[in-house]
Amino acid sequence: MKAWKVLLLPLVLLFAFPLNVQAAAQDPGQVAQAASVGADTVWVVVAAVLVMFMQAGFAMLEVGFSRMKNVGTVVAKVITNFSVAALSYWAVGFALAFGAAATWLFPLIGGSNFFPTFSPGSTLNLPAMSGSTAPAAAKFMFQFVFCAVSLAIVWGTMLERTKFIVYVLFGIPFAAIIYPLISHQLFGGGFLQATLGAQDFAGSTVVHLTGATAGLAGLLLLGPRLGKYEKDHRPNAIPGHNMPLAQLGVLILWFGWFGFNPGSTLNAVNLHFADVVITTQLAASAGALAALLGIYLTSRTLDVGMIGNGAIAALVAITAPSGYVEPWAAIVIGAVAGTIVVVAIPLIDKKLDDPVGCLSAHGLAGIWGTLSCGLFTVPALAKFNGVGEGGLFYTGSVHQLGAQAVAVAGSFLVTFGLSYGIFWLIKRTVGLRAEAHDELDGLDISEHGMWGYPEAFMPVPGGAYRPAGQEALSSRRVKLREAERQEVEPA
Amino acid sequence: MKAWKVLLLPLVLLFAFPLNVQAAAQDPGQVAQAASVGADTVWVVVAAVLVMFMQAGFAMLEVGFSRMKNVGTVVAKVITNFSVAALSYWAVGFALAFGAAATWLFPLIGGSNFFPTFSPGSTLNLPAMSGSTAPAAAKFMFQFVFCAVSLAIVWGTMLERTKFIVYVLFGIPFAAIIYPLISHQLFGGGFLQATLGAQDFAGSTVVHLTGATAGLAGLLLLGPRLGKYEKDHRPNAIPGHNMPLAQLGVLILWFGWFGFNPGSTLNAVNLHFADVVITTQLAASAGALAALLGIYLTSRTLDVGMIGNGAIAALVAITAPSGYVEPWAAIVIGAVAGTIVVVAIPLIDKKLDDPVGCLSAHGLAGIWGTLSCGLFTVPALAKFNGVGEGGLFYTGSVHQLGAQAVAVAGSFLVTFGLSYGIFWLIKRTVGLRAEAHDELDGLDISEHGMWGYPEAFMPVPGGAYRPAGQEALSSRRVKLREAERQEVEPA
Amino acid sequence: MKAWKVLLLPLVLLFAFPLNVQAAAQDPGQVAQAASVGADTVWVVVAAVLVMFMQAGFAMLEVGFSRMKNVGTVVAKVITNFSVAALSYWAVGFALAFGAAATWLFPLIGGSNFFPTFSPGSTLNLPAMSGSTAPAAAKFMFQFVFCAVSLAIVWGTMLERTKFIVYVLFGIPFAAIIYPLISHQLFGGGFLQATLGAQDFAGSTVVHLTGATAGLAGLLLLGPRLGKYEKDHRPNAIPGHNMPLAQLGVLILWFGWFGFNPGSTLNAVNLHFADVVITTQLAASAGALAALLGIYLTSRTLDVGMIGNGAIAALVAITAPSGYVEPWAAIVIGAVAGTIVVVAIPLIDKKLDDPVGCLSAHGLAGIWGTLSCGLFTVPALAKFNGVGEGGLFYTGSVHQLGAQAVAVAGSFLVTFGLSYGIFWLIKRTVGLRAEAHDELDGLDISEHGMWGYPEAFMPVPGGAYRPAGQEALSSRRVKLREAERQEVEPA
Amino acid sequence: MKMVIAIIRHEHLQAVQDVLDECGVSGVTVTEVKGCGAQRGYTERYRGTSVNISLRPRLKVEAVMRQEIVPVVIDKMAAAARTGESGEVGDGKIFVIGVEDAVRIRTGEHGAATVQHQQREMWGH
Amino acid sequence: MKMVIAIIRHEHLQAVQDVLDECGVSGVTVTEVKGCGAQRGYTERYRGTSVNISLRPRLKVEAVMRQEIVPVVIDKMAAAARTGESGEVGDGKIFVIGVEDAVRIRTGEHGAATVQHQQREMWGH
Amino acid sequence: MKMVIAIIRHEHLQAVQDVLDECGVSGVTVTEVKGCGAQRGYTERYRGTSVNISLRPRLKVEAVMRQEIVPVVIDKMAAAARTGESGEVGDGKIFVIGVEDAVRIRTGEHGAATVQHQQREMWGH
Ligand SMILES: Nc1ncnc2c1ncn2[C@@H]1O[C@H](COP(=O)(O)OP(=O)(O)O)[C@@H](O)[C@H]1O
Ligand SMILES: Nc1ncnc2c1ncn2[C@@H]1O[C@H](COP(=O)(O)OP(=O)(O)O)[C@@H](O)[C@H]1O
Ligand SMILES: Nc1ncnc2c1ncn2[C@@H]1O[C@H](COP(=O)(O)OP(=O)(O)O)[C@@H](O)[C@H]1O
Repeated sequence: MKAWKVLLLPLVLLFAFPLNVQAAAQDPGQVAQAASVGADTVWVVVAAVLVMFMQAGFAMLEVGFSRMKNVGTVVAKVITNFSVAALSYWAVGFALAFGAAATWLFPLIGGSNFFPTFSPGSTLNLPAMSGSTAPAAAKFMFQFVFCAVSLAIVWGTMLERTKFIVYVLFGIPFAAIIYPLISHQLFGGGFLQATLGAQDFAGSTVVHLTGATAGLAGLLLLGPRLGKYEKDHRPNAIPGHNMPLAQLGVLILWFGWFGFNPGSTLNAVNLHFADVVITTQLAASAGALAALLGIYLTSRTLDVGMIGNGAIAALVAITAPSGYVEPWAAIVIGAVAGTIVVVAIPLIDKKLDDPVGCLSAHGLAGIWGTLSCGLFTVPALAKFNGVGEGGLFYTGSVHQLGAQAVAVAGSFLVTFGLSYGIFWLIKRTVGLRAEAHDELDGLDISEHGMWGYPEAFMPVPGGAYRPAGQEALSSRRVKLREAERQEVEPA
Repeated sequence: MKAWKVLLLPLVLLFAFPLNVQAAAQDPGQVAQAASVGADTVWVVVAAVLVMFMQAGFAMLEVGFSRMKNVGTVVAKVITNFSVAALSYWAVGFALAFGAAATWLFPLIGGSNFFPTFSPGSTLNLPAMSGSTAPAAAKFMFQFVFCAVSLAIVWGTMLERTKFIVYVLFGIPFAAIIYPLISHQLFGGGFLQATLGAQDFAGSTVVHLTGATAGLAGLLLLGPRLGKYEKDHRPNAIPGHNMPLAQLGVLILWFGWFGFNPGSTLNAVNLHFADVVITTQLAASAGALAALLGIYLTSRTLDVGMIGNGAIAALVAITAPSGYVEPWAAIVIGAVAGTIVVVAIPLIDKKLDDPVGCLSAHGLAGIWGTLSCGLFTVPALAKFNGVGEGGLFYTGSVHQLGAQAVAVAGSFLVTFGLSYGIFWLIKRTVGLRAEAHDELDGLDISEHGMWGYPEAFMPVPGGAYRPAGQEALSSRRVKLREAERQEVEPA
Repeated sequence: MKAWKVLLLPLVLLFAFPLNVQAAAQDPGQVAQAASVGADTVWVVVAAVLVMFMQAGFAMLEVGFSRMKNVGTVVAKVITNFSVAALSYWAVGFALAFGAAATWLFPLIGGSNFFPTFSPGSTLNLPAMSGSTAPAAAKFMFQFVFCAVSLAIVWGTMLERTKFIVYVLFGIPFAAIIYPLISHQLFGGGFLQATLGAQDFAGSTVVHLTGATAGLAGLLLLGPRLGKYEKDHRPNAIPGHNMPLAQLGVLILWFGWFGFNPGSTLNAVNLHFADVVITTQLAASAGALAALLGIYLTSRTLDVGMIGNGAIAALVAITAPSGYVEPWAAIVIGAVAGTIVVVAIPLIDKKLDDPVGCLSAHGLAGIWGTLSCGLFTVPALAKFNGVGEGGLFYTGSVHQLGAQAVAVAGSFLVTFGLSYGIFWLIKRTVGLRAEAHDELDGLDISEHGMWGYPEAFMPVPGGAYRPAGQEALSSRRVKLREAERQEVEPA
Repeated sequence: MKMVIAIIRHEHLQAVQDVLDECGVSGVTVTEVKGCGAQRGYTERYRGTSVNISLRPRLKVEAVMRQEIVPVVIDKMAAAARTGESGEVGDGKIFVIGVEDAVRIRTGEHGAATVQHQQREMWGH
Repeated sequence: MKMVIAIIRHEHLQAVQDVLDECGVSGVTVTEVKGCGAQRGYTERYRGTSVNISLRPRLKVEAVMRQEIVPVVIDKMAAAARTGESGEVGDGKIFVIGVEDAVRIRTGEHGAATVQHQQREMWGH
Repeated sequence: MKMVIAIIRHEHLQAVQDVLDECGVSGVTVTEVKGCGAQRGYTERYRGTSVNISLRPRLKVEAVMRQEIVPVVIDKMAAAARTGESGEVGDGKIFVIGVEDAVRIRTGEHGAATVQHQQREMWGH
């Protein structure tokens, strides 16, 4: 019976261990409290994991909107950026966004819990999230995946011509400083949220506008893809190579958004998250349909990409008001966002080469969504969430709308300034843009050593049935790549 | 310390707000009750979100089973339909399915809560779901995503030749009326469920048979794809272009089904959902293996699509009995479903052009699954779920089997009649079918303005290195599409 | 009002049913306990479902790393194996791994609960999991999906040349016996866990090393793909055909890993799972970046596949220590794992043809991860989890490291021996390897009757516009396949 | 020998192959191509920006055959590849070019014998 | 008639098509090909193992035209397909082969008239 | 000059390229094609419905070279592309057609000099 006892020992220890909230399971109040915290934590963790999966959504969306010669670099970028963001946000970003700080500093920035360590049930001093019972580890994960989404958005404008190193060089300061700054303002108890009362339930501004603004800064310094504009500045359409993957991306993002918005309650037992699910769904649906109708009316085609862009734009727009508005308002907000992309994408395309439509779907829709709180916020929900007041349509006052406008403008300016500066530095030093001939050959083969779809570009290797007696000559064929573009044949 | 206090204010409000179930957090009973409701709600919402993701599964499945020239339209359709369903079901469908109604009317249809609004923790008068503690918003979302799945199933029979507008024109009445009618009967407390005692745990009939029946009605009016049948009526196989995406679709659906069936408990704390997970998994596994064995025995190939169809058919079949049967029965049910598709798909293919095998995998398997409750339902589980009685193998009585047969027949007839009528109207007015030359060219380029895989059909654009001094002549090449098929060159 | 009452009946029954934990909902203690169990169960089920989805991740990863001619067989294999594993594990495997047994036998193997049946809230006699309040059904599902992951890993080494029947023939004993044996040792209360105190939180050894070891055994008997090695033994690179799908696979796996590691707490209310989320994320990030840096330094390319391999290797490595270590240690563990793959993949490639890098990413990284517990385990967490002691860096003792090494060596030897024996038997009887000309043609067309991407290999069928008066001659063209390689034209 | 190169619509491939088969041509090589002829380009819109699509997917069918049968084959092929009775713009072209030698790789033999069925009856014709 | 076969870089396709259009050639057939010429192969690395890539993606442009215009067309095409002023290795080759007959499938008519625009003005030129 | 067109199995490409390289041919253009020859079609089943697959994937290798070397090259190519010692049905065909002119796009120069290595030694041969 010895092994048996040894086996039971852990279980005994499990119940005895002080951190274990089931420890004093005898007292109903404690059990109830632990169950309540457990339910909250399950929700926050599941929501964070859903948001994490949005990385796959961005990957597929961007892959689908790229050309076949550039697909490998897109997925490599997504994984690299997600990783860079995790380490940077853990080391520094989380502390700046949600840490505590002296009273004079806190409206600007937080500053505790750098390189945080977690243990079962541990809470850290996270003033702005103290209303949630979930442990610090769950909160950290939830906030980190938001940061990673914001960083993923940046690159939508810069696909198919950016040097790979730029992703790392910009990703670090973005996740460590820029995003945390904005996040602190509207999620972390900074000036805009706490003093001004600006509402941004899940980050139309914090996450989406911030990402798109950085993308705009990068795009301005980077320029369009080769061949995008004719000599007379007429834009050429450069269709993405794979609509099924792009729309798989849209559906993955939509799926993830049910972590993004409803998870932002950081709470399950107050049940508010269920309402947020509904506003999110209705807005997205209205956005997709508005974009479908809009693109049909303006160009007589049922553009596949635009339907997806409409859904994304509506999801971006509903992000800020999702916890503040009623279903009918969600539909209006979504429909307007869907209309925005139909109008904005072709207009922007005349001047700026934004392959996935990020400036419209995340930038303009993010602005609209943030402002829409000022119109549609239900006073009771403002009170419930404890931020700001009701919107114009309920209160007749433009007060909240003003606060929203200030939040948008402030976030835009800070993000744009910092991002432009960093991209400018990168441009001056290592450079932003791949060589022209590498861009023409495609970044997969030129930066990553192999196409993302090798069989589309070379006869499939393997399977040689070499006739007996014939020497392998192929090793003689190898020439170093460096010599490749040199003059090689004498006249 | 001002900003700090402002920051804390929301938290105070949070605890003070009357809707907040943590409000009187002092009382253990209330905390416990709130935690219990919280756990239930987390489960219902997570399950709904998993079911939502099945849209991506259907998209990939249908993309994989289409030809390359028609992939964009498939994904556009999925997103459009999902959106149409959301607005229609919110406006009307939910009220008809789950709303309250006068006693004489309720066995037929519900009728309250049109255009519902939700607030934190709000419950609505939803008689048939009053056994679940989850708030109305969670229940709405869960029921809506079921409706969306049913609508997604409809089109499996009609791929690659349907006019896009048809998706919208049929989607609205389907989500607003047809599906809610059937759903009310078996989920919403209508005659079949409440009076007859027919069992359909998660919708083999409500969701799958309904979808497939509407698809049959549409298919009969639409006809086969060009080239599907030879003059002598011999069918040509038209293989789907992408088995990896099709099977990714199968795996996403399988994943989503763990929301679909186990979520139908609408309850976490009674723990029944965990059992449903097991029946679902075992049935699906048995179905895939039965289909694999069956197709090998009948055609000596290990058909990739058929393995997936077998898994889907088994998942469809176990949907009705998943909460009523034991593991061994789940295996039997799944294996029979897998066998059904192997036999039925080639037979149906001789007469009806059903590209994804929807009539077999959702229709016949849905019928089988619903009937199987009459054979395998465990009496104790019938009692636990409060619907009907035990099945033939336990009770020796065919009573339940009869109830199941009535439910199947009634649902089929109502759905078929209404769907046929609506498709007939659409055919007479705007038409169901794309032009023959558009079908040959592919719907992507003809209805959506661009191929879903542009680089498979045209040399990749972009990257022009125009030698200096050479004028852009290309604008001269543009001719309007309308003139395209006219005689243009004089002899 | 009759139908109405009938409708309410189920609800009454629901509350009356003895298994229903809400039954005596009046008592706060019971409500609290039920809520707590509900929260735990929701978490375990959700985690299991996330792990289930890893099948899609493996499918996409392996598809992406295969050539276009072999993609259908990969997805067919994944679904088949997942199904085979479910039935085998349900019938036998679970009982061997987690069932009870006599004292003398239990250190070796469990032996109760074959063909288990579940009812709402039922617990079975599962000694090693009695610390978790989740019902037996949830535990079964969680343990089964682990088994399925392990089986999925096996085939990474054997892609593109294995006969399909082998997947079934090896899958059954693997899921029924081999995996359960190892699982019992480290998860199920066997000798290594209970007596030796070896730590393996979520299965670096149990799941990953076991899978990779079986894969090694198979590979040794199978040999490399045709054309992989030149006459002079120089390896040819055979690039996978689709990096976007491969990396979608990586992201799906990463997503699923948040069920894999954090779910292994089998508990939500002790809140430890939230910490495990963080170690998992940080390690994976460090691994991807280390691999990126490593491959750049060694080969001057930013290899797309290697970044993914790095992330996977780090996830594998953190699996064992995820519940035992602090964030900083997770980063170190991940970074080392990322470095391991960079070094090991090209080395192994010189001798062994492992298309997805499974031996490195699951085998070597699994070993490293298991050993790393002996270095980095925090003593308090060892105590919390009730297994083993703190690691070298905290305790200065190599005791735990020794236990870890014994666990690795023992698991490897047992798995290798059994797997080699079974593969050897298969090789001697039905054969392991497809015919050479089938391998050259691709397994899709030769074993499955149709390419996975038909349009890449044949002009797209369908859409014939046969001019009137012309007979269908095509039926005359059909010749049986068997005759195909015979001499057919007279000189 | 001559090589007959036909640019056709996908939906006529089977009919064209049947013609070749009937005429005793030993084999055929088919390539996915993009072409434009009299039908020129047309303008589509991708996310609201116009895009000129000047090339459309076609199949190129190449068959080498003995000179004698060429006139018959190309007329039959043209009939088989025509859309409807009177044809449509975009139906394609057939070109004939000279072939100086042909080798059957399997045996190494040269000449016109390699490009025709010698005993068509074997194939069930 | 002659068939002019040009192997070019993707980015020069539009310019080459414009040349053909300007010269009144009735159509063009484009194929995705892989080629190597003077630029030979180079070595890349896939997951640390070296791989020799000897072929690179190119487009093959085939156009059948009347003999008279061939010299002009090929010089213009070469200019249009050249990278920069002085060309780069890998810019490609143009080959000319004889065509003995051409058929317009739509009408069944034969001969050189089928391979040129007869009224180019119609097309807005 | 002649254009040698070989239809081969994928697995023999490297050997065929080696032959061309050895013989001093300046370049090669490879196309993915589908073909049928003596091996005709065979019947497969897709979800239980039979489907006749008459075409199988092959590579088309085109190389333009000076007339003198053609006989040597095609025999060597045939040997390199043969499966095993005695060949198998489906090994493919080689065709030879005349080429009237060749242009190197980079320089604009014409003629046979453009299609051969002039200093093969440079390439390590
Ligand atoms: N001069 C040509 N050279 C090469 N290919 C051509 C030429 N003319 C037409 N083609 C090919 O034939 C196809 C159909 O030609 P088209 O001119 O549309 O037929 P039609 O003469 O009946 O209008 C084109 O897509 C192109 O691929
Ligand atoms: N002798 C040849 N036969 C067939 N194709 C050739 C030949 N030489 C070159 N090519 C094609 O032309 C393309 C470019 O040729 P290349 O030799 O690189 O140009 P350049 O002579 O300017 O260096 C190659 O990729 C190949 O497809
Ligand atoms: N007459 C032909 N014209 C064009 N291509 C041909 C011809 N005959 C054969 N081919 C090509 O050659 C390939 C192999 O030919 P096949 O007849 O199978 O070789 P074998 O003569 O050794 O049996 C075919 O797939 C086809 O692409």
